[in-house]
Amino acid sequence: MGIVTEKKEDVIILFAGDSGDGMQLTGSLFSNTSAQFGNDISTFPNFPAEIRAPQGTVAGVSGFKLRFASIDIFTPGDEVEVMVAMNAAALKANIDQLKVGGTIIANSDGFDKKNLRLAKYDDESNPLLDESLDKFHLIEMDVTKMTRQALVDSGLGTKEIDRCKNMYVLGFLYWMYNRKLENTERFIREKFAKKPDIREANLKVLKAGYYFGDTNETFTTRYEVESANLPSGEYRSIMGNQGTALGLIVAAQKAGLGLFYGSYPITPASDILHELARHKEYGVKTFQAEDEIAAICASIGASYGGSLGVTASSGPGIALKGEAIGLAVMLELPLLVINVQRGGPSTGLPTKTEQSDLLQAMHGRNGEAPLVVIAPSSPSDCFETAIEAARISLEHMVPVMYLSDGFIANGSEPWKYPSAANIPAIHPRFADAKKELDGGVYYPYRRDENLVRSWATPGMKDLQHRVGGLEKDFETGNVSYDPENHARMVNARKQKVEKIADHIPLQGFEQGEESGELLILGWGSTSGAIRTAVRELIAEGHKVSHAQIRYLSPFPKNLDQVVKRFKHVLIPEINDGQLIQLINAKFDKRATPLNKVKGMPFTAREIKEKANELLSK
Amino acid sequence: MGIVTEKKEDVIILFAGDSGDGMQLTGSLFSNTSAQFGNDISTFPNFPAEIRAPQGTVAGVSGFKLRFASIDIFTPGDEVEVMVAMNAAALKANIDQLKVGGTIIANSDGFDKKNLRLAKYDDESNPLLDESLDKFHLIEMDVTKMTRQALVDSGLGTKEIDRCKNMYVLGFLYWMYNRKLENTERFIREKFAKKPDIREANLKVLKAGYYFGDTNETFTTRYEVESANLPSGEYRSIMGNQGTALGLIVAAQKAGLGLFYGSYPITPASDILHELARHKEYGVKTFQAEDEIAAICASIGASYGGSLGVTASSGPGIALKGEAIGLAVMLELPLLVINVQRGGPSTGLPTKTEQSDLLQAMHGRNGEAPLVVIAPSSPSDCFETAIEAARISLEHMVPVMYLSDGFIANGSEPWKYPSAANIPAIHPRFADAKKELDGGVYYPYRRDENLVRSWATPGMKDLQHRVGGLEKDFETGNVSYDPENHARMVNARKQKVEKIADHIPLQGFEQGEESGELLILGWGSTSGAIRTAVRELIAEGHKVSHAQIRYLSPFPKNLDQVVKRFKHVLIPEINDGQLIQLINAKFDKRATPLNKVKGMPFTAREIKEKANELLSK
Amino acid sequence: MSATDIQPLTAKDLATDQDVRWCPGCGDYSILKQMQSTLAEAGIKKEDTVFVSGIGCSSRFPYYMDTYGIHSIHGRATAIASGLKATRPELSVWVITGDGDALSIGGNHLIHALRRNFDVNILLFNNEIYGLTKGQYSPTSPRGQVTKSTPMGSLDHPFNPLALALGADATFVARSMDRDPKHMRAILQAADAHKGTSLIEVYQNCNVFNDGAFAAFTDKGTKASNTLFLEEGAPLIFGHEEELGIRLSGMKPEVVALSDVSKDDLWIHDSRDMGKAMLLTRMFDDPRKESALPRPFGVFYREDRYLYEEVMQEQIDKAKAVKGEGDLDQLIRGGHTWKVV
Amino acid sequence: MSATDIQPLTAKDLATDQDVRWCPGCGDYSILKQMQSTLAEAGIKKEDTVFVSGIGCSSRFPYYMDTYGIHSIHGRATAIASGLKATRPELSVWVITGDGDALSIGGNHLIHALRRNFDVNILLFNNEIYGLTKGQYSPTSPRGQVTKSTPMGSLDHPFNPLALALGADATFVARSMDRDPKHMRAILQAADAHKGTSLIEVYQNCNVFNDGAFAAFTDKGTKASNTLFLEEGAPLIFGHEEELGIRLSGMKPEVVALSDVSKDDLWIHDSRDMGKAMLLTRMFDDPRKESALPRPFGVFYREDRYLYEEVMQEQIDKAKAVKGEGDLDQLIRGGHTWKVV
Ligand SMILES: Cc1ncc(C[n+]2csc(CCOP(=O)(O)OP(=O)(O)O)c2C)c(N)n1
Ligand SMILES: Cc1ncc(C[n+]2csc(CCOP(=O)(O)OP(=O)(O)O)c2C)c(N)n1
Ligand code: SF4
Ligand code: SF4
Ligand SMILES: [Mg+2]
Ligand SMILES: [Mg+2]
Repeated sequence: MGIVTEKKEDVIILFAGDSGDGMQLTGSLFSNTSAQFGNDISTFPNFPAEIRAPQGTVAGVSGFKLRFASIDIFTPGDEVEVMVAMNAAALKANIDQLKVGGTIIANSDGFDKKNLRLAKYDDESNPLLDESLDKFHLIEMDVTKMTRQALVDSGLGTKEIDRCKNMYVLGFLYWMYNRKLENTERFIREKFAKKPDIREANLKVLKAGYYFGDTNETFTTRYEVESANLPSGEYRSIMGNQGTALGLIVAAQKAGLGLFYGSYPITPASDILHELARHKEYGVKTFQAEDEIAAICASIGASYGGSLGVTASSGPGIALKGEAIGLAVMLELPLLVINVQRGGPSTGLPTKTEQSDLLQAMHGRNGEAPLVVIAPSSPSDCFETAIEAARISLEHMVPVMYLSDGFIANGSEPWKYPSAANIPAIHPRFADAKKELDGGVYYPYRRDENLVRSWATPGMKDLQHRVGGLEKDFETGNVSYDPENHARMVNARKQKVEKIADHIPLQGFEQGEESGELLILGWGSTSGAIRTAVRELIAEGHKVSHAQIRYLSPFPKNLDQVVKRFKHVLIPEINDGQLIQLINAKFDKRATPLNKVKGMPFTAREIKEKANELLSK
Repeated sequence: MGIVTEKKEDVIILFAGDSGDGMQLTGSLFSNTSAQFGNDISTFPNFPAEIRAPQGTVAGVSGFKLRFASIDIFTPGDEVEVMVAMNAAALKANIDQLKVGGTIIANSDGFDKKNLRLAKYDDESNPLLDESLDKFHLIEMDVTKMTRQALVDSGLGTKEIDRCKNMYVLGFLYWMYNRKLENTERFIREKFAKKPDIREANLKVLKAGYYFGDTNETFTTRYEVESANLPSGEYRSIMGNQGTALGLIVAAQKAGLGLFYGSYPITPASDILHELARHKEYGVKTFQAEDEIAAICASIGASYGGSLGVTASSGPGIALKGEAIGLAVMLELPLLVINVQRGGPSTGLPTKTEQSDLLQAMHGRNGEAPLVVIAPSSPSDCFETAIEAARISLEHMVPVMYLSDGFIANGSEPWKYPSAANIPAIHPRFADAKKELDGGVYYPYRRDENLVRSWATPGMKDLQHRVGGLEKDFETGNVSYDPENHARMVNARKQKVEKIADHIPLQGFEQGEESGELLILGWGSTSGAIRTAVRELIAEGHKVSHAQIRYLSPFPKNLDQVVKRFKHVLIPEINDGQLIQLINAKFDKRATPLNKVKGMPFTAREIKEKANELLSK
Repeated sequence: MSATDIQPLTAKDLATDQDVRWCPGCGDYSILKQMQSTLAEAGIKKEDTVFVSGIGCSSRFPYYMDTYGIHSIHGRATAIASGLKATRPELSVWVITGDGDALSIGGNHLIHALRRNFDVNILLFNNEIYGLTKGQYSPTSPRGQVTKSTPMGSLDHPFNPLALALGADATFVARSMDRDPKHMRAILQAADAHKGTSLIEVYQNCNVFNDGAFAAFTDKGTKASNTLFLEEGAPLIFGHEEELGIRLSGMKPEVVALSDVSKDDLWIHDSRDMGKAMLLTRMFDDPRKESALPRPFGVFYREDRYLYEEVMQEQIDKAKAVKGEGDLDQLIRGGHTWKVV
Repeated sequence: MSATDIQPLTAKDLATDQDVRWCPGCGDYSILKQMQSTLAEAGIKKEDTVFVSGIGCSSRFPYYMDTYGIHSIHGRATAIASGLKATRPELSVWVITGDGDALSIGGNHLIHALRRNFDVNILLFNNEIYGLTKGQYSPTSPRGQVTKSTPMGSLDHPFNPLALALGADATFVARSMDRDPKHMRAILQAADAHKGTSLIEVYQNCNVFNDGAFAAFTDKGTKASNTLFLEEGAPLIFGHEEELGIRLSGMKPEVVALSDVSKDDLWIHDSRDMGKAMLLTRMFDDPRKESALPRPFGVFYREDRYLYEEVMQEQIDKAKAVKGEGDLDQLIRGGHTWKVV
């Protein structure tokens, strides 16, 4: 009996199981193999908020969503096509993401009485047995049993044996999607180089899963997802926090400066600290401070000393930095403040994503304290945007707030990475006694044509000076209570930020014409969902365009013109409407909000629906 | 030779001298006498930022501006008519406030070589001798010498004798303005009851100054400022911080609660702490915490315990409270956060006034964290507004941000104080086991028609429950990571604040019609200056109205209608344009900003000029 | 069966309907259990008891106690408890915190709470790691600890939490461990009995991110020789056969064998002697070190000092006695008024 | 005249063009003077010296030193100095702070700075009051102090700053006073010489809001009998005629007359003995008290410990040694790449 191979353009698999089942690893291995093969991919992990919520419970389910395609894609997608459910809780937690007719690969062993009870299935009815899954294609396999069989004479204990379960599922999926095992085999060999028995066990189970597909009569179709025609070049897969970390290291080196990263752990920002701490050979100094205030203050100290000072946090941790950010605004020193946004307010939803700190970034400190706000729009864009943030901060002597979020921070995508040589140098505005001294006196607050003051760091002879948080004289920087001087300084700090608009690109379009029926205007992590929606809308013949704002303060000079040229402007945000307040306050054009505050990213469908509603007006 | 008495409507005197010269006391004594006499008064002290800047220097000058009139007035006024200059620095620091033809009463002894040098008069030219003061009316008197003469045989040392100097000046001014001495004499007797020699000395010098006017031939005119026709009733003079403190005590008692005030000292908020600490007989508990974060957290603890929890700060101290304010938003507990705004950003201008924390109040924390924002508009209005803030917070279980500023906090005015009996009771939303329990279970986050939850405090039997900063279930208040629940709670917290608009007065007008050419829309301490300007504009026949917003979040329901009905809307703010951002973001009407960021309040003239500019359009 | 018809409180009565969400095997479970049984035994009133915590695994504690509770923000529990106790002196207030929550971000509030001496009990779950954020080193992690944020080992010289507490003039300082339920309960009772702020450091195993951090003190094999259990008025004795003791030579503690030294020459524990307490906190050797001194457990120090909430109330009573119950009209009127007719 | 043509640095050279804005008679003037002459003597390089302060009267200090300086925000100077020193180990970094700045809002940063041990010198101007904000009590104000915020007297049990510092594992702890210039300079030199974080508490008179707070220790008449000046290796002797000494009986210091007791039996000062240092910090009696112990001045404790900035750099050097100078392309490429053709 023959096996049909069916072509597919775009597949979404969800690996779901107990935190202990290794679904994150399984998912990333399949991602790498697919990426390597040439598919475009997009992934989105979804951890439980607790470290280890009770085994077998819904709260304990860990999921990894993988989308791979022969077309290019921008998000992990909406409806899942194939779902791996290692136990009952995993099924329960995710079943409503599965599309009708989708496939469930269920580990029957994970549906025993105990698991059903833990998953709180009422009167322990077993979904694998009743009709509740009829509208799906159910594949049951006793992964545990088959894994154990495969390893009977491996000499390993059951605990170790059971840890190989995920490889069985992975192997089977490789068969199902016509994938080669090499990649994963290489990984296993490297990872367990020092543990030959474990290594062999994993390899054996991986193959066992693959052959199970081959040998088992019941599977009559395999699928093939051809390679996408991505632009040719060298690729790697990158997560947002990783991209941010790498960008910071590159920026510091391109500026010829040391990198100092002062931070206090918090989800989801911590991984940037973890990543940077692994790269000390680049001269990176990471400092885990006693709290967020100490973290930013230490970074300010490092900046005063002539390093690229960076601090990062999330949620409540950013709120704590407000006072010190104000100091940095006053000192007019370079400083990067990274906010990996999460669900708020207060402690809120630490592991969920949100874009609700934009207005805090603009106004979250006392007094008139303008700064630069910039936001990356995808995992790989984090790299570029981090460098851009550092460039602005160092060349304009101004603190920059960088707004990432949990979605892109933990998401990953293939990245056609650049060569270091092609990344332009950054030119810090260092003081030079020869130029700066005027009659033997240094004027630390004299400004150049961009209203930027010079950066005199300790050790520079004859440039000794004192800075501080009290209002300062326009030239000498000495404390000044003079009313006119205050007005002048408030204005200078504002103008300095606004002048940066002369040094950033004009607002462009991701897709669509420069004018039309509808502009979908996004910022940050909504880019992928908007892009998918707009692509379809254009395909359907609508005059729709997509612009994604990276520079939120100052806005690109032409933004006013950009919004003017459309009948409707739709602003989707993962918050209750923040960018739209800035747009409505600044421009005469009235925009329409699309808000989602569920700790989850937009689906393309949600955006499309709202767009169609406006288009039909 | 006869002495003419000239009537005046409105006089502005500036008492200026060294921090040590007792000008603040002199000024307030004259104020009390005038108030007592029946004038309308308005005062504005202006201290140096340093505790005691070097004697004799401009930085060390302390000034007290007093305006008293037979018409009703709303500000300390613009140009000074009579200036007392106890030394050269005092003259130098304030001369440009004096109107042409104004009078200078100079203590010649304060213009010796030393004082001239300290005041940095170039090549020590003496302004009393050269022509620089020709356009003013200069009265020189050697106050020191005359004071010493008056006290030759008082048996006091020179140091003590010289401390009486200010009484001499005061006495002379009382003569000049036909004032009785009783009041001040009573004060002196009480103050120095235990120091008979000091008491007698002061009384003697006061009279000496008075008689000096009588006997000295050179003074041919005296002035008379008749009593204003203020509404009849009992009056006292009140400063803004004092009004706030009294309002808090009254509010707590009207709610039948204890008052807990957690605070960390900072200028200009500290005086509220000092005032409250003096009233322990009202059961007030003041707690000087280790920092602003501890202060607000202690107040949150007190609120959870069933007290009216209040915290206050200024400038950078408020920025530090952002995270904890977010917690209060999440806990939905009553809490008052008082911000006596000062010049920013960062440490800024601690002793100067500014309105630049409005947008911080709205957005200065992570996530979607709406709260109530309310602002008093004058020293006496602080009392009422503080009670109103407490009422909203206690009846709607929501944190309220109260935005005062340095100008009204330290300014004073006559206050026709109410009788306690006429202040309505406040009804906290306490839980009641009988009502609340549902099948024996308490649902701490169930809401009433105003979306207000009930307040169950420790000690209430069967209502034990846990609250926290993580997102909570809509009813049980247990931790919930459910996406729909999060959206629901974010919305509920917003709607709860918006519904408060049903429980506050509609926006009214201070002056003018409900529609016309120009609406001048203010908030907080700009009220007096706007009122003066508008009164004159109306008198000049313009269709101008004045509305002062007390409720900044939520806005009064009719605000949209109010702004719509005018051709122009002018928004004067002591900041770089903050209320106007809220108005422009929310309403289609485009308003015109008038901003001043000099650490100084508006003068009526500044507002009038801008208004005329718009009216001539 | 008690004679009265009120059922005596049991540990179960203090549990809530929430599933406990700590990792299987976490030391927190045992601490929760001891707390529930201790309070049940003490026959507390649920409604008069409040648990206040910050953020961290340990700080989830209040959700599992059927009393009033606040799971607040990171590091601020002590500050919140201060305001609560200042206004509600009659309540029994417990603060639950971790080594990061109390000693990193919350360090300042902790030391100020200790000096002020509200009658509050502070339980510091020390697992020498940031658990909730998945394993970064903490202010109590030994130098060189390899964690997510310190792949080459931590650089920080760690705090000695009890030495810090004494330096901050704490009035009750004790140490216990998750693995010794009986001792835990005894210490909880002692802390509860103390009038003033009690600080209890509990060695707690984080079996996911820092497993075995305290094995030397908790494991059967090594416990006896590495730990020293303090008993009031008793000599400092330890060891598998209680064969060893601590003697003070001048100001240096030294280990002696009871075979050569009589018990009367040993250091006698006196928890009211600040000098000795300071030395006890400094018995902080790494147990793996040669000739390491054993680690003390029990009540290191106790002192009677006025309660902040009491003197606060006294001033109010005094003000009322002197000026009389505050009258609002008098307040509003103030000192100086005048009539306009 | 020095042989070289470089003029030796004088105290004047370290002054700035800013008028000093402290109240006439403020103790801060003397401290500024001693600092300027000490640094001039040491022949520092102005451009390699940084003064970092928080907010307070004392924190105005940097404006008056012609070096680099940051007058930062309240309580955070130690944190800022940490970042500066971590990245610029070769600089000489001084922190200027007050009892409110360092011990109230800045308490946490202070204790963490002390345990981490950057090579930074911290000068704590203790005037037992908040000067700049016009006179509220501070964490060092004695209980009962009547101030603007405590008209009926303060309730707080004050910190013992040096005991707190030792509790935080500080490596250098000393005390001096504004009124003893010679001693001040000696202590400044010692702190500067110490490799690690030095904490110097300076008793400073705020003659406007807390005049005479330390009169008992600084006034001619009472100084000798109320103060004890510590000298390394020397017996603890004090009194107008140096007629009194301190002896340790067990762990209790007691005052003895040298007429009855020989110097050899006195407590000999050893600044490396933590136990003794702890007892010294506890010699903290109110001098007005009967039989009060004298208040010690000088270096209480010193310890040699690795510098944070050094081990931080070592890890970087080690990483470079093992992995080689970081190559950006390698960093960007990461572990796993593939080609798309
Ligand atoms: C303001 C703020 N900063 C940081 C965090 C992230 N965070 C939560 S718990 C924690 C530390 C947890 O360690 P510990 O206090 O020892 O508790 P444990 O989890 O080990 O019991 C951190 C850094 C936060 N929630 N809020
Ligand atoms: C965040 C913040 N909180 C409060 C203040 C107000 N403030 C300035 S200095 C100070 C305390 C000053 O006392 P201390 O540190 O002892 O210095 P001193 O003036 O006595 O030298 C306070 C509370 C501030 N500037 N910033
Ligand atoms: S992470 Fe550690 S401390 Fe947290 S629950 Fe798990 S085992 Fe316990
Ligand atoms: S207030 Fe006190 S500390 Fe401040 S400058 Fe004046 S005397 Fe010195
Ligand atoms: Mg911990
Ligand atoms: Mg002080």
